[in-house]
Amino acid sequence: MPPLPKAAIQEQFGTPARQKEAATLAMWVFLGTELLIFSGLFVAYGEYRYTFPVAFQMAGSYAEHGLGLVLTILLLTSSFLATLSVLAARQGKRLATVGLIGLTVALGTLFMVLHLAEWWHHAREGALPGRYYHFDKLTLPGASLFFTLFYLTTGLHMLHVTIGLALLSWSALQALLGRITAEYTTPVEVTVLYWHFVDVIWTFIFPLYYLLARP
Amino acid sequence: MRPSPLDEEARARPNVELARWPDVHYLNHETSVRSWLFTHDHKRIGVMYLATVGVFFILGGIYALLIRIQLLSPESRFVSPLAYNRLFTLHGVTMVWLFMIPAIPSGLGNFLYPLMIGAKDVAMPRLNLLSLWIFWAGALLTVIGMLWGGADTGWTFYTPYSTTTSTAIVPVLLGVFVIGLSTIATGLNFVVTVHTMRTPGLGWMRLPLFLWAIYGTALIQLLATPVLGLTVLLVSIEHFAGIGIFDPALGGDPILFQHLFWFYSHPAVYIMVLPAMGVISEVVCAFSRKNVAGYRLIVISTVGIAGVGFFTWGHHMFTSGQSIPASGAFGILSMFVGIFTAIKVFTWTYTMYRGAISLRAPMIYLFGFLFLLVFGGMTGIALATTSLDLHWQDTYFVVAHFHYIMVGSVMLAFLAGLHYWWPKLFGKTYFERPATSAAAVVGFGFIATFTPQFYLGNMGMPRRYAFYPPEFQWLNVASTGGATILAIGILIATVNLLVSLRYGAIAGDNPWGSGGFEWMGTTSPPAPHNFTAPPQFPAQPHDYSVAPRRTLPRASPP
Amino acid sequence: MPSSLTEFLRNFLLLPPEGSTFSVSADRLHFVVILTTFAGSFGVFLTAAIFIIRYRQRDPDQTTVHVPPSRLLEAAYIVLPLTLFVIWFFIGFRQYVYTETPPPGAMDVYVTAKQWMWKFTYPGGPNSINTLRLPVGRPVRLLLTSRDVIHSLFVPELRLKQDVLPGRYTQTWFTLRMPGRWRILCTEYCGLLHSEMRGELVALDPAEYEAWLANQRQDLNAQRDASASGPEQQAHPAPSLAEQGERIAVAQGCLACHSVDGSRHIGPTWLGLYMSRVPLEAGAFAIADEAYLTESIMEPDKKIVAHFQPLMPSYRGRIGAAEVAAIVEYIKSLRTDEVVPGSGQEPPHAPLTP
Amino acid sequence: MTESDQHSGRHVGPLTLLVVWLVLVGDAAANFGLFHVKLGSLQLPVALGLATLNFVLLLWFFMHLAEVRGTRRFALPVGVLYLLLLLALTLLDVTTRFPPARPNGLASSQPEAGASPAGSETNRTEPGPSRAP
Repeated sequence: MPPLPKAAIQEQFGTPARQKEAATLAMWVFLGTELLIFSGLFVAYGEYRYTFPVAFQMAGSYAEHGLGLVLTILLLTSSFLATLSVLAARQGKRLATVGLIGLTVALGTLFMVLHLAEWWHHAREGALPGRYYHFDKLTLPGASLFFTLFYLTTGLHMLHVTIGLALLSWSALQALLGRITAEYTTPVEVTVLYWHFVDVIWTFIFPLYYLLARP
Repeated sequence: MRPSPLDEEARARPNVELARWPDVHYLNHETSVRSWLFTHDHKRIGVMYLATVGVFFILGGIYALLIRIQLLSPESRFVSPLAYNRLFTLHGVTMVWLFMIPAIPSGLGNFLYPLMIGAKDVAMPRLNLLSLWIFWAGALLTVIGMLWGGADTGWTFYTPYSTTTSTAIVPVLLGVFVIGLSTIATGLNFVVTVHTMRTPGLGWMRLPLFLWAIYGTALIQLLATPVLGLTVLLVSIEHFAGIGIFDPALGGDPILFQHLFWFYSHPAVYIMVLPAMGVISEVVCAFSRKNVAGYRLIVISTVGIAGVGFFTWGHHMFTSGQSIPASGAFGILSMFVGIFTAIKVFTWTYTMYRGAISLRAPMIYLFGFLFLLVFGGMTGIALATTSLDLHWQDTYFVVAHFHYIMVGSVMLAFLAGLHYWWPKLFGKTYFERPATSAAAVVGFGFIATFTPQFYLGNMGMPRRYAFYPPEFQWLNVASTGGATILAIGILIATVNLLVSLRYGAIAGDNPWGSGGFEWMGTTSPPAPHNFTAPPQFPAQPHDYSVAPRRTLPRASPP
Repeated sequence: MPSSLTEFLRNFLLLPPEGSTFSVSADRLHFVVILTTFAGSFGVFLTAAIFIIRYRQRDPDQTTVHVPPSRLLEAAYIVLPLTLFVIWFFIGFRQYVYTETPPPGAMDVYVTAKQWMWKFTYPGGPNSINTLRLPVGRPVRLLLTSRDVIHSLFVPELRLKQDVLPGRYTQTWFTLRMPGRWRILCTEYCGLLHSEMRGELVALDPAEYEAWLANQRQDLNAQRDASASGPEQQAHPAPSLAEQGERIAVAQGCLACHSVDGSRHIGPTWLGLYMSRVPLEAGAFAIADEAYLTESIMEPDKKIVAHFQPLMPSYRGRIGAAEVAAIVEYIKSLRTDEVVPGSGQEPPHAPLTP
Repeated sequence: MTESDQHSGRHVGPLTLLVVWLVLVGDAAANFGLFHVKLGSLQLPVALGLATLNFVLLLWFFMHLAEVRGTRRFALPVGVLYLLLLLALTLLDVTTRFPPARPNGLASSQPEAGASPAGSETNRTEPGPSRAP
């Protein structure tokens, strides 16, 4: 086995396999925790959709359905490229790894831009959360809650996207600097796991917030 | 050196040796402030946690005494109603998030669990240090927020009061959020460490029970804390921006807040109590010199509490307007979680059977703990009996109940653990006489403080009352009297421990002759990297079929 | 349980007098549970104490053998407490369902809480602040709502409490068993003067209660006479909530669209509307209870009655909870015989008119 | 120790990933397409069902759950389980409350709920056809 990069093994670990196991386990457990951060918003969605079924469906009908599909495909594709980057890293293909992560970051950034444009569009129409709500096409009680939850959920999701982009850029840098080898891929694997999680959350945001038709 | 009786005893017994002070240990190998603040050593981090929670415990106790002084008379003007409301919020927030949640897992746990699994450190030492810093930041934010403008909502932050109050609640909520991040980091570290860092051959069913308790706690921390984090953020946003998520005027549901809050805060009780139970499992074995009766049952009940404890949160909401079927579901689930605690209590008691019990200070704390846990736990079952809760909900009965089960058991177990592991932490033994008397005074004082409150609850005195009808006065006076005794007991115990740091006898590696893994293979205080060679642990922790190696404490300075 | 024993236990546990029928049954369970608690905790404590003395350490290096408890013992200490707990749960839950489910025909009192006072509204008038007078021996349902934050109504003698929520209603009910004057306490922390938010429940003999009610209505009447300016204004009988509702309905223009004589107008008629089965669009039905009526005032577009146009504006923010309650009471009073559901049965929530 | 053999399971190759990616995109598109078909009360379950399919595919192939062993395999599913239980128990309360005890007070009871104000039937239908346009 070629020598590992400096600082790759920390002294408390006996073997690199152990260390990699610990790192990926930590990320998996952390993702379980992250999921529960979103849980409150999903529960609120469940309750308020039950309580205001008409308002929610009416409000949902003003969502950007088509854009929702585009955003979904963007994230799915970026996830696909991210997985390929892991395969490339495991085979020690440095440039392929960097390039694939770069593409992932590009798609993620496009996602953010489009998503923020959508926010801007809703905000201009007055579909703002809570007491700022003045969307005159829809005055049913409960409609403002739909948009409150929309901003909160997608906002929290966007925060995760931002963190994911930062992590991906960092691991691309690591790969570029040659700190990622076929034997030591942990940074790439772990950040890509995180990036998939962003996609996992979006998988449910898409039908809940973009696929609501008028009753 | 002339031979002392100690020397003779050490010579007479094959497994006994005189205490020695290690030349290099984790306290003296580096001494600069920087070496403490930037350490990756789990032991130093644990000690810093202990010091921090110790300070907050004393602060929280002072707030409690101020509350008790206010309640000495029905229309007391000792503090204003606003100040009183802030005071009990301060007391609750400090005790829950700054003392009870971190005390045993982050303090004692951090110090001990790598020792117990034979590891050099935790899996992610930098994250461990980061969690301590985050905890300090959160604690600072909370304390500043409380002192500067101070929230007056109680530690439960019920909406819509919390979203409309004019006091500065946002810093406190954010402080709690930040502390939550620290809790998650600690829990993550524990889980990963137990999974990946056990010394070769140390299987799951050989782990010391304290470790199992910490592991269960970590699981709860990981699954519950994020929900609290989101909820307090939502309340903060609601408070300054009015997004309507819990605001009835905008269609929001205040009961939803209660669901989310108790989804964290009920398991949070187990975050506090499970580690306490872990300490007790260790202490009862060490001072009865017995293997625990029913290791498997304790493990099952630990995991059971961690798993089922989540789904009982609605028993805090029987009177809140929650639906009847939901109350029924939460009621029956609460009964099932009660059984896990019962299993533990019976197992500990049975462990003493045919043991060799020495009545040291930790053991006296343990007896207080047993009484408080059983009485507090059974009153918990009583409170979960839906129809009875209609009378007791939000009265002093509830206050007394959760002080018994949560505060009392955590405090006594924490003190028991602190005394038991004090030699391991600092290499010194505390003074036995004052420690045992302090233990007795603390136990008695605690019962004297909170038993009158059970009666107050039966009479119908609601909690969070700055003024109260005069017929409740005599019991309130009794309770304040008890609190004074309790404070004296804690003072004696604290002074004793602190004085022993300088004047205590050198403990040696294993002054108790304990069969716990943490006493084997390390010196007291432990070496900077714990083990010089991979430790050889016995097949089971707490095996007293042969006497474990024991050191005789001796008085000479190091 | 013999009554002398229950009396002793009640005094021993410092429980207040048993003011309601529910409190009697709740106390029985209370005694059993608490006595078991005492027995359990002292049992464990004493067993431990006996073990300390019997098995005290004789040598610091004493060895012991591992004594695992037998399977039977282990099973016993799982099954026995669990059985107890589950039995308590079922008894307690039965009582809970009982006390959360008001009987039909219970007398309704509306409770409005705000920081830091209680307001009680009797459907037939009058209102009162902080004092709730109720007759002994008659089921009473409280319909509670709050105008600001969460409060909780607690009367220790009734062994009952119910949170009072803003923007929605909760309910509880009880039957008083003896006359008395008892404290009403707020038990959900509600801010600065939470501890001062106290009221009084005055349990009266039915005759006394009726006399008080009549007296109150006369007073109200007299007040209104005194304030009446027009000479043509006659002394009405008591201005019940329904009558207030009628005046509000006129003032708000409700009657421009809704008739009270059964004729079809822009909106559905109010005559016989209460508790009737209202056909909605697409073949669904709604029962026109208080909930539906209030909803239709606040959010008229939510459930449109079949063959009517969604024209009515929302009254959210234009009228308060008290006015809505009054209008609902007015609609309740517009009854025809044939629409009362459950023939031969007392209609639920009959307004309290003598 | 089984947890150490990271790659003892099957390896997922790039070709498989490509196929999975196509299925994922197709699934999302199908969800989008079905949304234009009026499914009424089936709309939510169908949409969530398709989303769950995507979730499982993402987890199993992209996140390499097929490859990992031991605890890592359970971490996220446990999170999902607790989320579902939180959701289920909260909704148990919300859907069975005394109707006026829902947000907006008396204003939001369901049509069938009026039969008895204390009624707590669980079989209330979701978005009924009975509402205003």
